[in-house]
Amino acid sequence: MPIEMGRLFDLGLMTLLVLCALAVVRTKDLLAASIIFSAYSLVMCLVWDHRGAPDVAMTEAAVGAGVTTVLFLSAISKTVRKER
Amino acid sequence: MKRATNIGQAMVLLAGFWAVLAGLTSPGLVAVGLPVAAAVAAWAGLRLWTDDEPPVMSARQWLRFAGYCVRLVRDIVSAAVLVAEKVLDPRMPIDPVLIVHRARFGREVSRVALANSITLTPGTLTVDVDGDRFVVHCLAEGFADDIRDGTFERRIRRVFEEP
Amino acid sequence: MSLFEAIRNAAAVVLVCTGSFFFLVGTLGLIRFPDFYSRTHGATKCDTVGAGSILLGLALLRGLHADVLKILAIISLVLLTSPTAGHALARAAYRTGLRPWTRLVGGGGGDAD
Amino acid sequence: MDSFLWGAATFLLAVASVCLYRAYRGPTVLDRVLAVNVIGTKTMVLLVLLAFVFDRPLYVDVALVYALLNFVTTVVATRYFETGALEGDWQ
Amino acid sequence: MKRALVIALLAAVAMPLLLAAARMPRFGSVEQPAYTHVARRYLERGAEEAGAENIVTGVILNYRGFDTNGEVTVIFTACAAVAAVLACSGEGRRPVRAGTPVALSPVVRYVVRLLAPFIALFAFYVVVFGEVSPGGGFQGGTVFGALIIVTTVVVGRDEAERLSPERPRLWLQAAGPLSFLAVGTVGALLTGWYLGFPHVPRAIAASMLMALEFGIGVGGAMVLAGIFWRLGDEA
Repeated sequence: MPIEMGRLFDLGLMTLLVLCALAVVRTKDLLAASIIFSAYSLVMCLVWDHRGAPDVAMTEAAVGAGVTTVLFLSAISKTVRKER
Repeated sequence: MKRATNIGQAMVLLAGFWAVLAGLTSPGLVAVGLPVAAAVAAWAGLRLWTDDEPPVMSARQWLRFAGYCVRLVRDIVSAAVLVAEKVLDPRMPIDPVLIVHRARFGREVSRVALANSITLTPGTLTVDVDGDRFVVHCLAEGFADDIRDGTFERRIRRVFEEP
Repeated sequence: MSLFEAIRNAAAVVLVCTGSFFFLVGTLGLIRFPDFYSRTHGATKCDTVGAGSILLGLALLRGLHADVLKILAIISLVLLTSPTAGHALARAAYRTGLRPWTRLVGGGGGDAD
Repeated sequence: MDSFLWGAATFLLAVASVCLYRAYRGPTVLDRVLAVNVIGTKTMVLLVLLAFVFDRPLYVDVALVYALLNFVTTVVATRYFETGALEGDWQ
Repeated sequence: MKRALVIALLAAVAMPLLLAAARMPRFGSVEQPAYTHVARRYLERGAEEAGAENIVTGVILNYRGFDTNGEVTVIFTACAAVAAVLACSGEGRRPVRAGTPVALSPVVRYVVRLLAPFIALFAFYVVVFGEVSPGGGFQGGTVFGALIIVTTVVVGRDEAERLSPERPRLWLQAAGPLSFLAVGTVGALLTGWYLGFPHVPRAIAASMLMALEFGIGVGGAMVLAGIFWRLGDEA
């Protein structure tokens, strides 16, 4: 029984990951896309953790949640926001 | 003198945090952590938690603070229940208003505590804090009563401002 | 399983279920409320209670163990940061001139798509 | 107990994907940040749940990283919006 | 026509790949090359050989030390590249919009100041405990970098400069490659090989790993702060 629920969780994780990726790609506004991208990296972190790679999960957490979004924002503030 | 107290309190808090992180089982790890905790505490005490800034409080104030936290937890739960009622009601019975409340405090920590308490209590959200002026967003007019009649203000004053 | 353990497990289950319920409510609020400010209401409160309750349930399940302290540290962190983040967001909206939705103005307010 | 915790975790995932809708649609950028913040809280709880299900207490560290950095990102991002350092009207 | 050509081309590329994938050992099967001897050796002897209880740390810094040496150099190069790009574009740059000066919320400021020391201590913990728990130099360094960034934005650049002092910053940004160079040289002096991990006793290997972790951590944090500051500098 535990294994079955684990499978279901895995399936949900993958679906959510794909949904996040689609949302990022379909968003034309770069600012919005970079914010949704941080949600993508949240899910990615869960995937790493679930697959038994907590080191990578922690890197993903620190880099994806903490730093890339901020760097993206500051890069966008230097350039144009809309994708052409 | 005041600086020494600042650094001392920071040291106690950070050493406690280190104990939580590293556990107390191995003396080697404690030995590694304590000097770094001391350095960070010096930074905190001298540069960040200065003047009336963060948690320089007397023992009695810490006690009252604990009591305040218990009461706050009760408020938070009732706040969440209230939001649940509003959300699950299909008619969505909300009538948001912005109100301005004035509260004069001597310390920064009281202002912050009031702002965060307002955010965590039923139907209210601190939108802006500017000096002694608090702009509060209420889901409906009635929720502002507790803030208007100064119940919170009194409680916070008792915790942080009275010696 | 002793009686104590049974009670503890039951309490943990109740706490986790309560937390999940509040997460659900917060999310529904995020979807259903008419404007940004009211969504922040839902998200801040329900998330704090949801996360706190689930983590408390897990801490209970673990019993007396060193990492319970870590979980308690996370709970207090959430209690401190969640309202602050909500306030920061609401303030950014307020300072940049996002108008709150009100019944008088009708659906107009700040929710222009 | 394990299968109950897996069930709770799956439920949280489902709820998080509903939040994603707000992050995708959200009329203002702040709505998106709020939604991602909410997803972040759920992720943090999920990380602790996973630590329990796998019975690896040290996994909790990952959740602690999240609890700290989620807040940091939100604060820095709102500061960017507040000061208008970003081009154009973001509403 | 064009579309048909594209589809044909894609199919032509996809077919061999799919056929190759079909011939691979099943996912998770014990016959996979990765599981036959390398992984077993890592798992069975990694803890005693590599000088770190956490096998991931052992693999990254010890068994694949050269690899990580390269990676660390890449990070430093990224910082140098950002500096170069931002320094070059002098004339054509649009002026940074000043923006209305909005005072910082006292609540946010207070809470960040309250949390900053805890984040600093936590970053140290992540670096030190890399050998027994998830974590290590990269992760701890990134947490510290995030701390520098939030300090810059909320408390002020002056305070952030304290975390990453002006004078040695240039050298600290290169701390990753430099620490590898230093440890590699020590290994060469002890054993005759660069890094020379297989030949040093466990206790020395452990302290070498710790030195590398700190080098990577400090270097990563400084690089992140450097990139952020360069991006944020007024044109």
